[in-house]
Amino acid sequence: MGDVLLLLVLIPVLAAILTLFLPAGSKSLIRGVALVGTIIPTLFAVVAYASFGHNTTGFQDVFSTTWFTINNAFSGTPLAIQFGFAVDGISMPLVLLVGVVSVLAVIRNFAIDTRVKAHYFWMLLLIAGLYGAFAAADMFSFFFFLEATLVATYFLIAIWGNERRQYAATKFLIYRGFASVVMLAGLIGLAYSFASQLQATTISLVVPYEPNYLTLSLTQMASVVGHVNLPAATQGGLFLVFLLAVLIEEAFVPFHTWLADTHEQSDTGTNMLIGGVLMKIGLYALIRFAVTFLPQGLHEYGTLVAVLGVISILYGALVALASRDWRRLIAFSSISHMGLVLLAIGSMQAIGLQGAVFMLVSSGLLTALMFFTVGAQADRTKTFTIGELGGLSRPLPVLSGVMLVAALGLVGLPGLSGFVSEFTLFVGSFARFPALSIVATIGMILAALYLLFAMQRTTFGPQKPEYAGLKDARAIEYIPMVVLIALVIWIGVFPSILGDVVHGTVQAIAARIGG
Amino acid sequence: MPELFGIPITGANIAFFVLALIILLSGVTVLMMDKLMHMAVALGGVFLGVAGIFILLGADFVGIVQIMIYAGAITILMVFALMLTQNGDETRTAQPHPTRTWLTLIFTVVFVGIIVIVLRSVQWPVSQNAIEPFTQPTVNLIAQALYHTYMIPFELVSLLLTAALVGAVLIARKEEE
Amino acid sequence: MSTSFLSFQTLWSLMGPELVLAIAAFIIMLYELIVTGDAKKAVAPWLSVIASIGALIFAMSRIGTTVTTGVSVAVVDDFGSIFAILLLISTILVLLFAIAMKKRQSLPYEYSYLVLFATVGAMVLATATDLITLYVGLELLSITTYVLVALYRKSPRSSEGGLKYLIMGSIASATILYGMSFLFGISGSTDLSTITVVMQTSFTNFPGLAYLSLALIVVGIGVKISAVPFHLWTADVYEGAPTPVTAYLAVVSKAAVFALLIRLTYMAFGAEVHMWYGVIGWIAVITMIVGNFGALAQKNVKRLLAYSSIGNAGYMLIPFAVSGLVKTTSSFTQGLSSLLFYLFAYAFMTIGAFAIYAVVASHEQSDEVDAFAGLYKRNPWLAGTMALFLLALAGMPLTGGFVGKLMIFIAAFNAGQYWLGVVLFATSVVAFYYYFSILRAMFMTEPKSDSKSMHTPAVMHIVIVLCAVGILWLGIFPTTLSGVLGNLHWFA
Amino acid sequence: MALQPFLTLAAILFGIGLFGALTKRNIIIVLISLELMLNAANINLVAFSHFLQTPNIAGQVFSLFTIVIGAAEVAVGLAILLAFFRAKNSADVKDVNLMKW
Repeated sequence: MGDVLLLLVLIPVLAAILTLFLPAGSKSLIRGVALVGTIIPTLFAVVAYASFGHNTTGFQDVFSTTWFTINNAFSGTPLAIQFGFAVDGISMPLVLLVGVVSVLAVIRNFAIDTRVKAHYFWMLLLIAGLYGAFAAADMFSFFFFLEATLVATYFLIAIWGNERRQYAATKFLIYRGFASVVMLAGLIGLAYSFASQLQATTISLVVPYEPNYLTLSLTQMASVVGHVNLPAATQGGLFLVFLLAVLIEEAFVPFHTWLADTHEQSDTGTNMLIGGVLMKIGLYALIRFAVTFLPQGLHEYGTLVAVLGVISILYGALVALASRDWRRLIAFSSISHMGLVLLAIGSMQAIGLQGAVFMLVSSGLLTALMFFTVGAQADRTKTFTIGELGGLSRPLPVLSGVMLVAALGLVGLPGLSGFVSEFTLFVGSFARFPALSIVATIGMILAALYLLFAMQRTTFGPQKPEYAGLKDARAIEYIPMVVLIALVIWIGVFPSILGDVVHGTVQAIAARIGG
Repeated sequence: MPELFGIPITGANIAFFVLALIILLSGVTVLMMDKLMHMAVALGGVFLGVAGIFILLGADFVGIVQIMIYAGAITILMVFALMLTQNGDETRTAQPHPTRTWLTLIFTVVFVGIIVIVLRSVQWPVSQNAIEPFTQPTVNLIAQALYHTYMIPFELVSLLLTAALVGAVLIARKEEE
Repeated sequence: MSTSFLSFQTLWSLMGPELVLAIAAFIIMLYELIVTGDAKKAVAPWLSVIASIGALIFAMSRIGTTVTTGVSVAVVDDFGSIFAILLLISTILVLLFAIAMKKRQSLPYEYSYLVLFATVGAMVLATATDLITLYVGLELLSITTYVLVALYRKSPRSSEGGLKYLIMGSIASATILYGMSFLFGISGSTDLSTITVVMQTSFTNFPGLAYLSLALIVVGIGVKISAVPFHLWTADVYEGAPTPVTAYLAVVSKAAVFALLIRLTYMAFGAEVHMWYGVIGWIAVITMIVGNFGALAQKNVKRLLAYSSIGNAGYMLIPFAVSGLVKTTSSFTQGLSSLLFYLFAYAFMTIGAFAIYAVVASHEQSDEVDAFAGLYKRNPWLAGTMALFLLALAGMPLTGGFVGKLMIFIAAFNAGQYWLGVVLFATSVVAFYYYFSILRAMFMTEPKSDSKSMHTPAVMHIVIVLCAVGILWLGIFPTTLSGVLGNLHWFA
Repeated sequence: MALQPFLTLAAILFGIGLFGALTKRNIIIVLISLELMLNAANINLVAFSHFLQTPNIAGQVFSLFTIVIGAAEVAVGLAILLAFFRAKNSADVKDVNLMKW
């Protein structure tokens, strides 16, 4: 089954290469190739989900191949650089998330008519990178796909964005570039500390491990993680390195300025991918590397993580309240929601971590839906400015209704995925940080405030005359809306479809961090 | 033996101080003089003084080569170049930037000072009084070294001279239109 | 002294590839005297290409062989051979590049043997183990490149670049020579293996003198590889020189002087490497920072690439700074491997980038970044390959530039110098800014002139293809090179 | 006679040459300064050759190489200067300022 994950990455790449050989004029053909190139991986992701073994807590569907080796990298032993893919309870939902959002973003961007060939080339590469980053079972592979998303997103913003696209693209590149570098330093540092500790202990002989100590493979590291206890100082230092990387990567306060610019300048499909999927990688990495391998680091800095989370929750909510542009509002709302995930990680509870994964998926779906509806509105009204909109519920009842569902989801209405996420997450965080959690709930109240306020200004109120003749959602626009709403409700009503997958892995991690 | 400031007055020592004085004064003069002819004389002085030092050190062949190449060829070449490229007798047409000059001066003085301090701190493992260290004439020794040990660099120098010669001609020749 | 004269056989076994080049250079000179007319202008450069390929095959066949007998001024060892291969590959690419220059900007054909002379000097720097030979080799390389920089006689910029390069280069050479004279004074020999033995104790006997000598040599070499703060000449000289010569300076000269740096300092001062690696580390850091930040301000692509090459010199100093640190052979080997790997990648991406720059600049009559505006529309092939070279310089995965940086990064971590590795990648992110500014011009702006096609000489396509294949090959199948490097027995 | 005075003389001469090479605007004087630096190194080499515990002719040989190379350097320098002079009608370093130093 391991090859399924390889195909997730390979098919979009092959489709991207295929588009290069198609004539630039045959736009429909290119769009078709892009759609097929994203639907097939999605089906494979569903296959992987369907066959996901609920009884094992570790990695499944392992695929691994050595790319090249660096000789004498550690104590005379070589380092094998691998392409490794695998899924566990944390990455499986996020791989599915990529599958869903990527298809919908590709469909949405059928509307783009300039340089279609190049657009889908970069978009397919971005999708491959996103799959790769979440399915990676090797630290090098993870970094590799992270860099791929960096370049692809840069081009998507810089070519198809709005007026200040060059500025936004460069800002995106520099911030995320620095985040990747810090992340790489953390990954290699983790591998080296792991290797020296492994060398110091003698258990390497009893585990099925390559004779070389230094490895970047998560599956290999996971097989001995129980025997390797890194010194507390090392764990703390590395944890801070990862935390810094994630703060930049996820646009948390004080590195928050780039995300709003990015979203404001990008086209809708790209925004769906960035807001829906790309912005989840950082927190995923925090759980995957820092929480899993540096439990003592988390113990030491858990409170710091939670406090930083709460700061971002409140700051994001307040700035969202003051935003005049829908895209900036969603950006800050997303920062605010990701702050909740930080809070949950800081709490070190199994249930909190489960909530964190739920929140990543739920926020991904809802953010994508939000960007889609806002974009669809702006296609018609030619503006994203909240103040210029008004009374859209009459000409655009379907779009307005969908938008309301998305907003309610983000607010945390029971029955939708947001509620399940926030609820489980808070259950975890209250156990360790009651006071901080209460402060964090203020952020949720603010979310209700800014979302419903903006909704009210946009959809209700007197209908502006220039918006009278607008046409409501076209057939093709129903696909993303129906799919996303269906999933949001499905998760909200039957949380076990995700919970069963997540549960085992999260329990195992929580047992390690002793939460 | 008579002494001056603790230094024995021998022929060699007197010769050294005279030569050193000539070299350093001429060296400074080269950089400071305005008049072309003064500069040319000073330049010759430096090169001849260095040749004298070589001979004082028993390196008579190197001294003679120094006189032929530097005091002879290069000084003449430089003077010709100066005359060809200068309208009149003045060599100093523009003042360099004063701040930069002063900074460089301070830097150079510190640099030389450090070297001198380091040199004075060293106990040299040298044969102190070997006035004539080599038993054979230096020409023989040099020839032997050149044709045995240093054959490869000797051949490389011939490449270097060819390259420099061809290059100089190539760049300096007039355009053939 | 009962040694016999140097036999041709000894010379051949010791310096075969150099000899091939030197003899070829003289043959081409003779050919040029005999043949008249335009034919020689077309043929002479190809003769040097053939000679270089011959020398390259010869050098490749010597990998794994060690010759130390005969005269002791040079050795054949894998260190010398792998550098010879690097230098010869780069020389071949530069020669093809020069052949492909358009009529108006073609170099006087004499470059074809001058380059060979310079490359002989460069190769000597990697093989010689004697102060005099090293100095002569250095000056053979330097003086010939002064001439090459000034080769556009009609252009005052070219002459000016040549003058600047000559002045800075000569100051550097004199400083290195002065440092070497102290080394000779301490050890009483010009032979590096003798010096190695003597210097084991000299650091305790004459610490001041040993460090003085080291400092002078490192400063002189620092000027030659344009390490900060001795880099001020670089942008001017690179800008003034004919573009193929710029590529030669950036790749061949730099690599050769790195060979000198490693051989000389490790043999003479290696005993106390843990005392001075820190200074080299700091030089590496400021070189990376100044080079990459300096490039941000440049509008002229040649100057931009010049600053980029300064930053790259900083990257390459990292393995030098750390490889002697962990006192095991294996980590030393890994450091050298990473340096050589990066140098190979650097050669391909730098020569490739300069080649495309030359095409675009001569077509647009402009050196500015704007000359690249809308290149994707006018010539997607050039735009695509340029993007490849820039992404490689920026250190993106799947290119040799990334693998090289990763290997240097690993070398720094292996030696426990994490901060050097972090600065390496952090300054690479700064470099994104200016590399992507060219990408932006190529892909995201509309072409200025409406001229549709951009004619590229066929030979230039060969250069570009070779560089592109090289950089991709190193990025996708790095083991083909790193495996070879890992199995080398570096020093005889 | 002792070694140190010779080395000190060489150091000062090197300093004079370095100062001239870095500050003088007339290129010919800069070239002369470079030669002064080379001469200083030569004094070192010859002095060491003389005073070493086991005197070694290699120092003198080295200085011969240096002298020859120095001459070649001057020749190339003057040739480039001549080319520059043709293009700009000046031999003054202040005209060597097309580009920022």
